[in-house]
Amino acid sequence: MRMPLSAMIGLFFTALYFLAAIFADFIAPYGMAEIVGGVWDPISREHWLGTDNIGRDLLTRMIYGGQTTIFVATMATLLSFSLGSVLGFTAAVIGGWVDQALSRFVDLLMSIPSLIFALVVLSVMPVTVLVLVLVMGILDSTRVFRLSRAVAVDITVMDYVEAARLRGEGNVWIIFREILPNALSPLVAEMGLRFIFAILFISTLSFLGLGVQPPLADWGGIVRENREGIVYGIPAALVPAFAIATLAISVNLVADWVLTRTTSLKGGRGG
Amino acid sequence: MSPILKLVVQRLALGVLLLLAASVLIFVGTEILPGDVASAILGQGATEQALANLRIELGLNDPPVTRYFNWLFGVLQGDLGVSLSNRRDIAEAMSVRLSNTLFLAFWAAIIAVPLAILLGLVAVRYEGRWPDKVVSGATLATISIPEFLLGYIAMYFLAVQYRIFPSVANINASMSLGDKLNAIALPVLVLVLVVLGHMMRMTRAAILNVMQSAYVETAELKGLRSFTIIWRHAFPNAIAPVVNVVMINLAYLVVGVVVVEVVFVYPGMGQYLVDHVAKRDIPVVQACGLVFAAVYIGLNLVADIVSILANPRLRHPK
Amino acid sequence: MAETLLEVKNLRIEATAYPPGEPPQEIVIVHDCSFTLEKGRVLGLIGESGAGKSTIGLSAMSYGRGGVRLTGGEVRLNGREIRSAGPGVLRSVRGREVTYVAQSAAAAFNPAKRLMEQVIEATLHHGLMGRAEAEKRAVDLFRQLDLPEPESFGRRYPHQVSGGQLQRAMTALALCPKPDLVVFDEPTTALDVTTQIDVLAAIKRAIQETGVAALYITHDLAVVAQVSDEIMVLRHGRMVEHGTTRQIIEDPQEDYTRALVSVRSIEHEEKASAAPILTVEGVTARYTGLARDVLSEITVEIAPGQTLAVVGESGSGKSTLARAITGLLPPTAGKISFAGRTLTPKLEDRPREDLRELQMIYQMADVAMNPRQTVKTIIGRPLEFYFGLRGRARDERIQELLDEIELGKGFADRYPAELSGGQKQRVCIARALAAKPKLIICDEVTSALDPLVADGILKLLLKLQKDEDVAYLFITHDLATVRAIADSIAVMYQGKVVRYGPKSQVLSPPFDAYTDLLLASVPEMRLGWLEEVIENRRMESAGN
Amino acid sequence: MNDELRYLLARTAQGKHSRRAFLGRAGALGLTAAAANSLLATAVRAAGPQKGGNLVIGLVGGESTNSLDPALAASQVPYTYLRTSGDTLVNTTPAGDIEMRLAESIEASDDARIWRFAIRQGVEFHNGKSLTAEDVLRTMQRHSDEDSQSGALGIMRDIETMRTDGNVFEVTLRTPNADLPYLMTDYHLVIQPDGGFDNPADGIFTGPYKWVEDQPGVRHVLEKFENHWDSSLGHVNSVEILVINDATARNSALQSGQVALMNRVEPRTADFLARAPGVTIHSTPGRGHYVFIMHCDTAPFDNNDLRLALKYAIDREDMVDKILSGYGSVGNDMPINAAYPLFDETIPQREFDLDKARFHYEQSGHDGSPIVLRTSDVAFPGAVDAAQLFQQTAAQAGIPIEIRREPGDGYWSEVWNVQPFSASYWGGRPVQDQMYSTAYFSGADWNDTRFFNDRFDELLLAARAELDEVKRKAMYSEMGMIVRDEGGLICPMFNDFVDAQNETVEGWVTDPAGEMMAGFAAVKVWLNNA
Repeated sequence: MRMPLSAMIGLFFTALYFLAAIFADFIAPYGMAEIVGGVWDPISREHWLGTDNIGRDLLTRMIYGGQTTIFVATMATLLSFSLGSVLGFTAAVIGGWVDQALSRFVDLLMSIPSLIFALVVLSVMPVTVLVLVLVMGILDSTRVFRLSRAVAVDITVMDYVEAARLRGEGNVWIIFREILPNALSPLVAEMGLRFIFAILFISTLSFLGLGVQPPLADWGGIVRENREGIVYGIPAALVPAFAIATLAISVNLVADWVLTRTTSLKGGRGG
Repeated sequence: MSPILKLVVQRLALGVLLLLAASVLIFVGTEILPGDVASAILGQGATEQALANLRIELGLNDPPVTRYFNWLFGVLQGDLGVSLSNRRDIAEAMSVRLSNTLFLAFWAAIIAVPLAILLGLVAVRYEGRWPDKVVSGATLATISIPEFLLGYIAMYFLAVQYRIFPSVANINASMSLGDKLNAIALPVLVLVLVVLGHMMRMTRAAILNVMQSAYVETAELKGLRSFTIIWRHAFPNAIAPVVNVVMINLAYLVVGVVVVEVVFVYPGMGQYLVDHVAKRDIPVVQACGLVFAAVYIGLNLVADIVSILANPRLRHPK
Repeated sequence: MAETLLEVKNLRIEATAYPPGEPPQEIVIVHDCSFTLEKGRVLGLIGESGAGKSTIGLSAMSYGRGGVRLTGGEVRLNGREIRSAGPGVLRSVRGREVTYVAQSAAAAFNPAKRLMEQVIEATLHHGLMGRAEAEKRAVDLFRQLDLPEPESFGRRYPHQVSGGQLQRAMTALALCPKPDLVVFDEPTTALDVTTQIDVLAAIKRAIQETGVAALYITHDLAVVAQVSDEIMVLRHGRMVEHGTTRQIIEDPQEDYTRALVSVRSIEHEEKASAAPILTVEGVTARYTGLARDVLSEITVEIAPGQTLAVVGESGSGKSTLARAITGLLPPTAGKISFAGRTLTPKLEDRPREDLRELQMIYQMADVAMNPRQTVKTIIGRPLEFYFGLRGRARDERIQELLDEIELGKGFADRYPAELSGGQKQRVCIARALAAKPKLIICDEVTSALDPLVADGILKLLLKLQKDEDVAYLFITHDLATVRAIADSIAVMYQGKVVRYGPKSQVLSPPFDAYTDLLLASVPEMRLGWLEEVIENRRMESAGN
Repeated sequence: MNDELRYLLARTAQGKHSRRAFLGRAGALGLTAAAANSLLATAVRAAGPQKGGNLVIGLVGGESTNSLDPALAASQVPYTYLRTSGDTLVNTTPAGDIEMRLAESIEASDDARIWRFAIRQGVEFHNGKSLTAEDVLRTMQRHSDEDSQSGALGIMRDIETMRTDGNVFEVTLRTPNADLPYLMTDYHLVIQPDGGFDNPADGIFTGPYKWVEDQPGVRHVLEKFENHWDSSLGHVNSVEILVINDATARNSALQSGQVALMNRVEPRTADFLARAPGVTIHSTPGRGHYVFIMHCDTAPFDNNDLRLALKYAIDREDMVDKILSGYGSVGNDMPINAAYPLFDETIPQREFDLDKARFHYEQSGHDGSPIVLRTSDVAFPGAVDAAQLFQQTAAQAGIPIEIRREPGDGYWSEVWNVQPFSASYWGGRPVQDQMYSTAYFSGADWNDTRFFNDRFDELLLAARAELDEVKRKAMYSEMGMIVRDEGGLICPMFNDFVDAQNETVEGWVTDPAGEMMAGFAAVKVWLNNA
């Protein structure tokens, strides 16, 4: 099967943003917080995307902003996955009251809307990258928990898991060696989606003024800093918003592709 | 008791239990919020004396357990208490906000849900062909674009440039239904776009999943038309997951619209809660939290019960 | 000469395969297949799994399942070419001229709709009858197919009727629009042997009475011999032999056909009884939340190096017995002794030595192996786990085991998906052997395999028993298998052992009623067997 | 002026002709837009206010926690609605003079300790009750009671006793204060029946508009109070205040005609907004200033060299450009500017001087560890951006500043006046004395720079009792210099109030006392399309 065009486009932009984020220090034309122009200078040879609300180079801000946004989203996603999947698998494998307790607790957490939860927590805690990652990761881990538990419940009834139990294997082996490798592909696809939600979530938080510390940039924060310009077509407000959208779409396209690939690996239906 | 009734009662009991647990969580969570209500209320211009006076008056010194039970019994009697910051009856003030939120959610849902399902069916019918790709691509875009951007774009074109709809979605009791609908057109549009994608994609996935079933093949081998197969054979069996995703999105329409409320200045619950969080107005935060939790738990309950009712095995036991 | 209904010429069918770790490939699954079917005749299509029989059957409806495409040749139905016809034509053919009976009626009926609605749907859709007329025909068919309460049967939902009834309802669904041709795709394979016979008889009668032509697809030659006029033998997508049923059964021309006809060539001498290695005494068990016992007072024993076959239909409790012995379902009463020790009821409490000496092999080798582990890991893990073998010592032992199960060197690094069904089951056997067990519980280990492959597995098991002196608790529903390998037999029915003893004793009259029924229901590969059995039963019930 | 123009002008001024059409026609007749506008404004004022209509105002600064209790008012929306529905004893005119409102006349004792306010007769409350001196007394008592939570408690501190004498309300001060009438203009001090002791939030006042609907944080509706004592105010029939906290939404609402007036135009968007048809921007230089405050008694800010280093390391011009987009003026590290009476223009302006900054930084001997500056967007609009500009310029002088953005919630309780270095905002006061005594006097309630200077305190008390304006001005000048050179205040800029209106609004007058014509926009403007 050839890679479809949509996946290629998705992969291209995802790779572009990630590479830009990783090599930000090398490719950014100016310093992250360096003030090099006037307020909202238009696009020019010196400033390919113009300048922002206090005269910093927008391209530079975008590159560093992508770094922060992607870093926070990646870390939050990783945290939510490590936490959510291990707990979800544990609940499924051990079952009984452990499963009940964990599942009900997750139900409870999920019954409080995550944005509101984050708003309350972040409005009273000093916002650092660590706090952001923790809050987002923990909130999102509830959803990962549900998915991994569901996937693991399907896997635990498989004969090979029973075979491992009959052999006398402990839960750690069962979780990490029997279940995890088989739960990976739905989890990877879900990881793409959770990553997008993390991107949108951090952007929304930043937009509401609860993002990272200045002068650090992140895309949602750049939108916020420049948002008065949004309806006047100022690039500093629009470019980061479109970057968020394109990154989310790209990752989505890649995740879709991973998903179809993994389902077709199963060979689909047919005799 | 018939098994189905038993299941429903079980779910209801579980929901109530969950709500109770949520109330404890909310209460404890808000109690540990740092910060001082009094100074938050009075702002920059308050003197020490005024702050101390206010603290005593608000009774911030009672033990938390007593306060929890007082609060819970009050809630059970429909008394949500009085706002610390402006001494208004919370139930009264919140009911206006809640009804606004529900009004907005209702109109967004009434457009988004059937549209999402219809588009989902169309996407399944033309799976892999251009209508599927167009619908999937467009909904993908709406999912991926941050809400505030959607909001501002809509505002720029439809309110500022072409002046079709008002940019500020301010509604009040004295407006006619038509005026109200005109006022909320933009937030409804944005919310529809936001939830449409998710619902449509999940509907599509759920139906495609059912399309793998042998009975769909049976239907196909009866010579039925594709749309008939989807509508008559696939969709009825995809109701449970579809209802589930619809409920999640309805919950979102009620509890997750802070951003849209901020952008369009809509007097809903989200804005109300955010204002009161800022003022450390704990009774209001608790009441809102409880209402949100109740909405979420309630809608999930509905999804659960619909899934039970949609299951022919439970509906028609052997 | 009779009128030609279906004419298939040089049919070529392709599909896309997705081998793991490799780029997708186009593969041809049916090569150059040609045959004709006259009106009112029944053609049996037989072959192993993967032979392309279902695919050819469905090509009569110009339908390719999954990614399957009919890429060449002609399919003429009633003189009209349908292989390359457009969707409109196909819709008018399907459900009207040709109908389909699926292998699993339980899956092929929409769980959300009443049976009647589904049975008459095609008839109404094609405008062949009015609703009242269609319903009346459906009721007639229900009656003809011996369904209970035919008048009200259609008002039930699929889950409210039994598997055998559902399969007959599916036949009614196929016959309702008065088609010219019905494709039966393994219609009785999923049923218990005692149920299969009734369904088979009902189908046969319905075909005869309606005069419809049929393609009857199955892997079981004995079954197809009962219903078809002609048989076509397929292998690897190619036609091996095509002839009348009598000719194929009695005078097969090709080696492959001969092998099929003469399968079950294993003879096994019953061993003398000895001091048991496993004793099950009065074991009773139930699932939590269930009101009745699924096992009641089971008492059996197995001698070292011998095989106890536990036989029964689905739901008789034979697999539950295995779960009770392994400790997955702790019994509520009774005692299990193994190698002189009393086994604790719960798995978690058992010492590692007990776990090692008691191994298990499953029916579905596919799901009994972790698809993400290589054969080496799968077989190597017990070696590590029980014996602490590492590195070279482990690899050597793995190779020994692979040799024992007659797989070559290259297999150690393969994943389960890269193995055939028989190979998978062999790896499972090797995994069990790796623990050097005293007893292996074999749960329907051959039922998912094609007969020839199953034979190979049975032979291997017998050889290993001889070499390793391991005892088997062999769970199966297939009496032929029981005959082939058992030393003693326990017949189970509704959670009880209804007959138990050495093989020779159990399989000799006088029989109890259930064993009798069971033995009589096993299809025999001769013409007219079905009629005989039906006749016998009729007489018996008349006699009572 | 030709006849056509004169005719059009008259018609337009009377509201019978569209304003935009007039401007178009005037352009065709050779007038510049600015000339045409000012011509029209004059003509309109001459034609006199037009009555009627519903005025919709979009304001930032309202929360759902707002109350109608004047004591609790703190933000812009309550400020505006109290000005619209209530009356104070006196007021300031746009020129800064005292104007009589509910007080008909004021008498002061020679030492400026005893003040007598004669209460206007025939004034009616919205509930029909007549205003008495007793109501005034009770109102003042409620705000000055030590148990009260009033935002005006601080300015009532100096009152020793209060009493009524017939229709006279008499105040005796602990120390003389020539500026007492200015204190009485505070918007918290609107008069309520019986001082509002029964129900402080019932919305009963004496102002030109009475309450119809109060939805805090959303919408406030008021209608004309026909029995208001001053017929020169209150031209529109009803006033509707929409709370629109989002700047973009506020701009859009004005541009799309949903509101006719708005406050707090984001300076950066002012030019864009001004280009929209019919929109006029009103920029009012005021006394409000955006500041960074250091605690003079806390290390490392207890070192005046470090304070000076930081003062020199800030580029004020650039900040006015970038944070205020020019809608403001540079500050001089003291809280006073030309908008105050008795301001000394000769005090030299502090310049951006990296060399001096470097010099003082070295003198201070600071160990080079980052200096933590706490900020938040609630400190002042653009405070986070301003902090970043400050960080950049300071870095050029080798001074490391670390910005810490604090949650907006709780900023005023946990950061401002608590942390040693933070961003803040001062709204300004009517007179210098009040400004200094509120925040720079050693014993001030809000001495947020922890500034303790004996000479300064001495001057402040002396100036308060000094009735000779020349001497007073000299004292204020010296005080300003002390704060500028020794204080903990870094004041980079004074902001303008930037409001905007569309073409339907007439009668706008700039008032430096506050935004929205010092809160009186709703009672003073009229609509030309009524």
